[in-house]
Amino acid sequence: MSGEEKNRHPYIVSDHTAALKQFTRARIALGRTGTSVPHKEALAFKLAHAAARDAVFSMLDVNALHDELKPAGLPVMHLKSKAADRDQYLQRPDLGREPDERSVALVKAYGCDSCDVCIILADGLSSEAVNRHAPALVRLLVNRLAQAGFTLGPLIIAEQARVAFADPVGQLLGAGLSLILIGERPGLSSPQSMGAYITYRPMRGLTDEGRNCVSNIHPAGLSIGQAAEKIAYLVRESLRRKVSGIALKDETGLLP
Amino acid sequence: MSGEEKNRHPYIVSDHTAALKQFTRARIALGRTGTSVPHKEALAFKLAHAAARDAVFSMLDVNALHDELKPAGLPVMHLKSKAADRDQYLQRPDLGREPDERSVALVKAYGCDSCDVCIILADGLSSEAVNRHAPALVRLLVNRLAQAGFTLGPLIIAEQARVAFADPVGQLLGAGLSLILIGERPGLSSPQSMGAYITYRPMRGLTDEGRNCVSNIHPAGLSIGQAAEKIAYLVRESLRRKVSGIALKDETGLLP
Amino acid sequence: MAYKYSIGHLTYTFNDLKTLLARATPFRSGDALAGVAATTYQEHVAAQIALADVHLDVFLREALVPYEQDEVTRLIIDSHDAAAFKPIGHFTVGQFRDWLLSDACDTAVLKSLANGITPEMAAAVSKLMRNQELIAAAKKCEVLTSFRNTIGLSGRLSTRLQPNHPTDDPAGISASIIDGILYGSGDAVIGINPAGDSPANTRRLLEMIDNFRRQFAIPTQSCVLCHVTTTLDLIEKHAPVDLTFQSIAGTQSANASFGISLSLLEEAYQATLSLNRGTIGNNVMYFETGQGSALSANAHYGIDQQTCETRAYAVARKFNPLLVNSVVGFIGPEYLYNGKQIIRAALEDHFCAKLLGLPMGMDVCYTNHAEADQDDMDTLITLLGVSGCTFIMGVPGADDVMLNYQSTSFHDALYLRRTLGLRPAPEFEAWLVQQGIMDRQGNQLPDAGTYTRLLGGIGQ
Amino acid sequence: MAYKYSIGHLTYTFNDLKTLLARATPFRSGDALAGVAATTYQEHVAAQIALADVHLDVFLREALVPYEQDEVTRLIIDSHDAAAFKPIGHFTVGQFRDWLLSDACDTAVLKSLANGITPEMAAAVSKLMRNQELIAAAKKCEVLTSFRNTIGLSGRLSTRLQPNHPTDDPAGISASIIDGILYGSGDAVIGINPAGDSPANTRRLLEMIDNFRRQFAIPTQSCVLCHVTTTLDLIEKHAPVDLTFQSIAGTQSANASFGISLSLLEEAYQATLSLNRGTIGNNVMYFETGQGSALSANAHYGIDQQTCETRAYAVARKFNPLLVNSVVGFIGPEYLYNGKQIIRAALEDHFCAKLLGLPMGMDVCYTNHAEADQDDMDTLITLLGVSGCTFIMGVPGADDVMLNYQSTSFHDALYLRRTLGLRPAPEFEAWLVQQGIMDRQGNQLPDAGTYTRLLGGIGQ
Ligand code: B12
Ligand code: B12
Repeated sequence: MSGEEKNRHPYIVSDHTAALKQFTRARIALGRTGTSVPHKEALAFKLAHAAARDAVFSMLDVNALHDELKPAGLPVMHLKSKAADRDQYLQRPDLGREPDERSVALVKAYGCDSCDVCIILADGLSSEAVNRHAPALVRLLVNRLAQAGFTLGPLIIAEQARVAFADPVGQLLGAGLSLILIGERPGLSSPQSMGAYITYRPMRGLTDEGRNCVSNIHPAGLSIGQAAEKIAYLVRESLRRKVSGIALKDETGLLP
Repeated sequence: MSGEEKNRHPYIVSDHTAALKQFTRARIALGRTGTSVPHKEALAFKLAHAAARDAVFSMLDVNALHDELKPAGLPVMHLKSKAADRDQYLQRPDLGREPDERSVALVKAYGCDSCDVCIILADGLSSEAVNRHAPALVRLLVNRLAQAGFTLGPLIIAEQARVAFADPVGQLLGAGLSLILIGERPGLSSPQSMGAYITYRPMRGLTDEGRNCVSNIHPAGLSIGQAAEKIAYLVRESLRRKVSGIALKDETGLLP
Repeated sequence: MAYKYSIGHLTYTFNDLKTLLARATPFRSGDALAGVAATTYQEHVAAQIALADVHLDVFLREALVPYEQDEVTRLIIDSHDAAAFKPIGHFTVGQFRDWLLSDACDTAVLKSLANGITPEMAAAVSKLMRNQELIAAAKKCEVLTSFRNTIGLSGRLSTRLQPNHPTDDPAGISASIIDGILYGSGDAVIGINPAGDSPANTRRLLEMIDNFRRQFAIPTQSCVLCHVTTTLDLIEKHAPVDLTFQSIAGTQSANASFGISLSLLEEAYQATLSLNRGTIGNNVMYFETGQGSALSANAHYGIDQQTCETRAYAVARKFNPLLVNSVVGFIGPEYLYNGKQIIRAALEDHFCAKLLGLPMGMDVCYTNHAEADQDDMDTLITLLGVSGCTFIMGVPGADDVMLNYQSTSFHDALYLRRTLGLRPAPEFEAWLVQQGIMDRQGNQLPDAGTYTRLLGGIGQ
Repeated sequence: MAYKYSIGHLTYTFNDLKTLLARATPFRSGDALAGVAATTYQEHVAAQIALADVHLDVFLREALVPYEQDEVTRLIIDSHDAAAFKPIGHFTVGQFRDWLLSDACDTAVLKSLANGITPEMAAAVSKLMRNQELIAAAKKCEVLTSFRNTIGLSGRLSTRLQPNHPTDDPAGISASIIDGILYGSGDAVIGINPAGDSPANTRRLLEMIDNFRRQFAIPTQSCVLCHVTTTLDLIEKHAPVDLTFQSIAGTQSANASFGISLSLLEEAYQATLSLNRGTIGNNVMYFETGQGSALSANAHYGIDQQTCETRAYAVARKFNPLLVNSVVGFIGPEYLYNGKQIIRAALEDHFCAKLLGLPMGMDVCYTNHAEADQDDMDTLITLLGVSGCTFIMGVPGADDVMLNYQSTSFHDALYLRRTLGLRPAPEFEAWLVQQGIMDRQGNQLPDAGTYTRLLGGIGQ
């Protein structure tokens, strides 16, 4: 709130913390009137809520993704989960964890029976996150992983998918490790945040204690570069130590 | 609550008003535990709630109604409102006030261009109320009204109809007065309560100040006999004084 | 005048004030039925943002129903108190909201303001407020009225004892009254909704409650909620009328569908006043309102149902009522679809009425065709208790056996009083203690013969 | 054993106790997803009626997950306190409900009872209670815990300051902490959810908050909510761990999906205890729970999600936690579809946990894929405030910029404290007054340099 506005509305108590806003996008220094947030902030919040709700219903831009993934030099496959549409996806997480019949057939037909790493791009709860951030990250990663000598499966674009979708698909591809890049649930301030989940020896029925996670990949969070570094580290260590999940910690930067 | 039960559960405070239960079906003398109703009563209430909700979705038994109306000796017509089903009926009262095209055509084809009274049986919010109580009431009324020398239109069974459905239909029939017997919204203790609404010179666009109402027709409320008497009185007075609604009061039994 | 707000490439345009208000309202089925609701959530927020920037004096200039066509509009404009409006006259709706919520705005300030606020201003500002803000702001308002007891003191919660019966049977009604009295219910009014409309019947009920009240010297008032024309007649015939009741709505034509007009109400008001039956005060009217009634009578002029509702408060305010309540979930799902919509509407109605200076109670209720249940009612009474609601209903076991809906029970009122430390109207409380029905902490006492005594009184 | 109830010609049969419990639960999406919900409302009520007649000791005999297969079941059975159970041992579930709500059952009685009640008994009885009853009964429970301050006194409401940041940036987190402290937030704990799981990162955050706390002598505790294995490691490496955090669930296999077991928790508990960092008490664990997690891990054994949830409280209870909270709307609409379901679940969780003797707070929250909004949260915090909820979250502007959901804001806590007259933990309150942040009535004071001082402390 500017000084001028403050003078006109002396009943609004402004906070002294405004200078701290540079350090975070959290909603600090909002001021108050009584115990409430002033109306400008309250309405900005609602507008963000509307946007975040829309983000849930955004869709993967499959064509654009295909194009942007081309430079990675790997075949691209387009799969779907058993959830028929967004509404069903939201109510049936179990269906979002399973490739539909056509997808199973496609993967089988592809005929890859082993690879070190298979990479999946999944809409999750924010397709826009994946539309915007996944291609660049995949290109960086493919480069690094290939240089490190790992074999890569096809790149998979998955619609209406959950994290555990990577299990049956990774298994079908005989992957040593699956890496799924997925839209995190949209927040008011970061409706396009992406997460990466890594699972050693993916197979149907695994649960989350067996995965690692790199979260909050978006411009105001973890940058593509940082994310690539963390993910590459975890992939390397996972394949080396033949484990993922709680037994595998991100030891980068650990003080002695 | 019996004395025995009370001894076993001294924490339940029973009311002394139990003797008054004979005068009303209202939920009096429930007792209490703390500030709550004891669980037996609380669960009985919920069971009644389930039944009342089901009553909303009950349907007119059109065949049975036809049969039971036969003795009245009048032609019976079966109409529908513009509300396609219960769900739409509940959300669109405006549609429940209008006969659908087929019904309009039927009434026109019937070719009645004037009568003193037209009687309509409508599901309203509790078809069961009408299934159970309307035929007997209609038979009584038809008798009385005919004896009093009034001409009667056809008997109309109307599905998905509101009170004001009687306006356009009465108008099409050129009725001097419409009488609609309709299922009132179901209550926990009387899920099958019927109301009667009387409108002098029915026509599209009237509102409720122009009608009279006889309500709570069911075994634990107004009996069929009492209802017939009240309704016959109002019909007679309305046609005699050429008015209905707030200008017409039920003066029966008025002290001098 | 058109109002606009742009989000990204999209510009939302709202053609006039009533459209802006309608789109700014939280979603409810009645507005969708009327075709005035925002079509997307974003449009709704855009309308709220645009509304926040509208100056309050616009509401004095842009009538939602033309002045010439509608006596409620005329009432609103003609009775507007410009002096009371002065301190808030320079605000936009958004600033008004901020100021209402601020520490600067306390009970005394709110009281001095009431007549400067029009229903539409109240409706507008409520549309920018969250539930917690409707609660906190309403809690700051105190509206006192009196007849034979004092209604509306803060820290108090009154109840209307509602002993309805499907055939208006005096014995059945008495049974419910006794049950209710023994639960400490009835300080707002003992008020019967009649199933029939025969004046004879109404008179019999009036006399019955009046005898009962006098015999036990209960400091409360009675009412039979028949049509105002029936009450008027009965007043002429010297029936014991304490309060005149009427359902009211927010437009002239909606009121016409109820068979009333301002002049009819004025006539009834004067007639009731002339009876001079109040002992400590002379607030003699009891009004009920509820979102959706104008739309139901096709008399809403494209105005959203909450704004229509607040206009009914202008009607109520004119007659210094003892009690007003919104029968919030009474009509059905076509206007308020589920518990959430009922809860929101109740908090709006309570806040707006209090802001306008009315003694607002609430019939916390739902019908069996709505998507609501007792849990929603529990939630709502608790919120209303915290908000300082003036009174709620007391229906035996929450089940009205004549009106066929669920309202609040005698038990519910005990719950609320105990949980929030609320007490009945002081005169009534003293009577309850004196009769040995309750102790000073509001705990029901073991029966000390009161039941038998009451029974003797009412049996005749 | 099968349970039956007949309504008219229809007999409802429930094959076993867990089926009966599931059908008796108010409808929620997660139980429908699991295929265990009642298919009609009438079936639901029939199950409630049948459940009301089940004797409490049946729950000791009929394990929902076999004793042999599940360490949570073993914990529940083996740690059951038969002496504490005695006074209620003869009750059916319905009688237990009636008794819990009765005037006979007060705070002291409830305290003496806690260890005699199993999670399933608590779940069962809650299924027969309406929202107002869950509120009234929870309000009677008082659970006190302490570390550097006293949590859970009646008339008090604590808050967890939750200053998350998408990259765990210390400056960003500090900014939120300062903002929160100036709003009086943080007496339950200053607790950061880390975005990353690097132990180095976690340690840096722990040290940062610890320095800050010590420099200003704030009577509170800190926590970084990483996986328990990470905390264990850091304890060994002498990082300043006040509280050990872990998400827990109600079956052994659900816990396995979280990478934990009772023995791992025991190890962590002992390690944290050994640090002896509490000043006035030694409750060192912080647990989070939430309906749906067992189902999400396909580890629910056909048990409804609310019953699964209460079983997690047995896990929590074993380790004498300082704080427990249910993150009630956190996961999404597949488990709790809308505001109504979230509200109901929150009241259940709060009541059941309190009944079992846990210091229960509540993360009143929703995600952007659920049908809920701020109005629902306002409703819920108000109800929880009335219920005597131990603590709620304090998130800047209610928007968690890392976890991507909406929780309660610093403002919300001020609203609740002011509206209901609730105060922070006494030691923390004294500190706030001493720092000139709040007065004794809980009003925020004009800044008297505290901001600048805090800034100096945390900037390093
Ligand atoms: C719902 C209701 C209302 C609602 C109707 C709104 C709506 N859109 O649905 C509201 C709150 C507005 C209302 C108002 C009044 N009502 Co009313 N209402 C009822 C109730 C509880 C249920 C009606 C029902 O189920 N209808 C069936 C459905 C299927 O019909 P519908 O087409 O959907 O709804 C129409 C009717 O309900 C009609 N209606 C509602 N009340 C009344 C009253 C009269 C006298 C008439 C002619 C029509 C009428 O209005 C609706 C729209 O057209 C009944 C009690 C009962 N058990 O039935 C009392 C009842 C019918 N109402 C009654 C009264 C007295 C009134 C008022 C006159 C009170 C007053 N002093 O102002 C007013 C004004 C009525 C008018 N002239 O418009 C009495 C009638 C007594 C009698 N025998 O004459 C009843 C029996 C009980 C009572 N005391 O409330 N009412
Ligand atoms: C929702 C959520 C949860 C829910 C998941 C329940 C569910 N059925 O959805 C619950 C509350 C159970 C949970 C628990 C935990 N979580 Co969590 N969670 C999240 C959150 C907020 C959103 C995830 C999301 O949007 N997923 C996208 C959708 C499309 O995927 P999904 O298939 O529907 O959901 C799956 C994933 O969310 C996964 N998941 C959730 N959390 C975690 C954590 C880890 C380490 C892994 C491998 C998987 C995982 O579980 C779901 C079911 O398979 C993220 C933060 C964020 N911004 O993303 C944190 C987050 C992923 N969780 C985190 C942590 C630390 C945990 C815990 C380890 C905390 C603890 N000490 O116990 C636990 C246990 C996780 C486990 N091993 O199972 C950290 C991970 C840090 C890191 N880089 O490793 C994050 C980034 C932030 C945080 N601090 O909470 N979590």
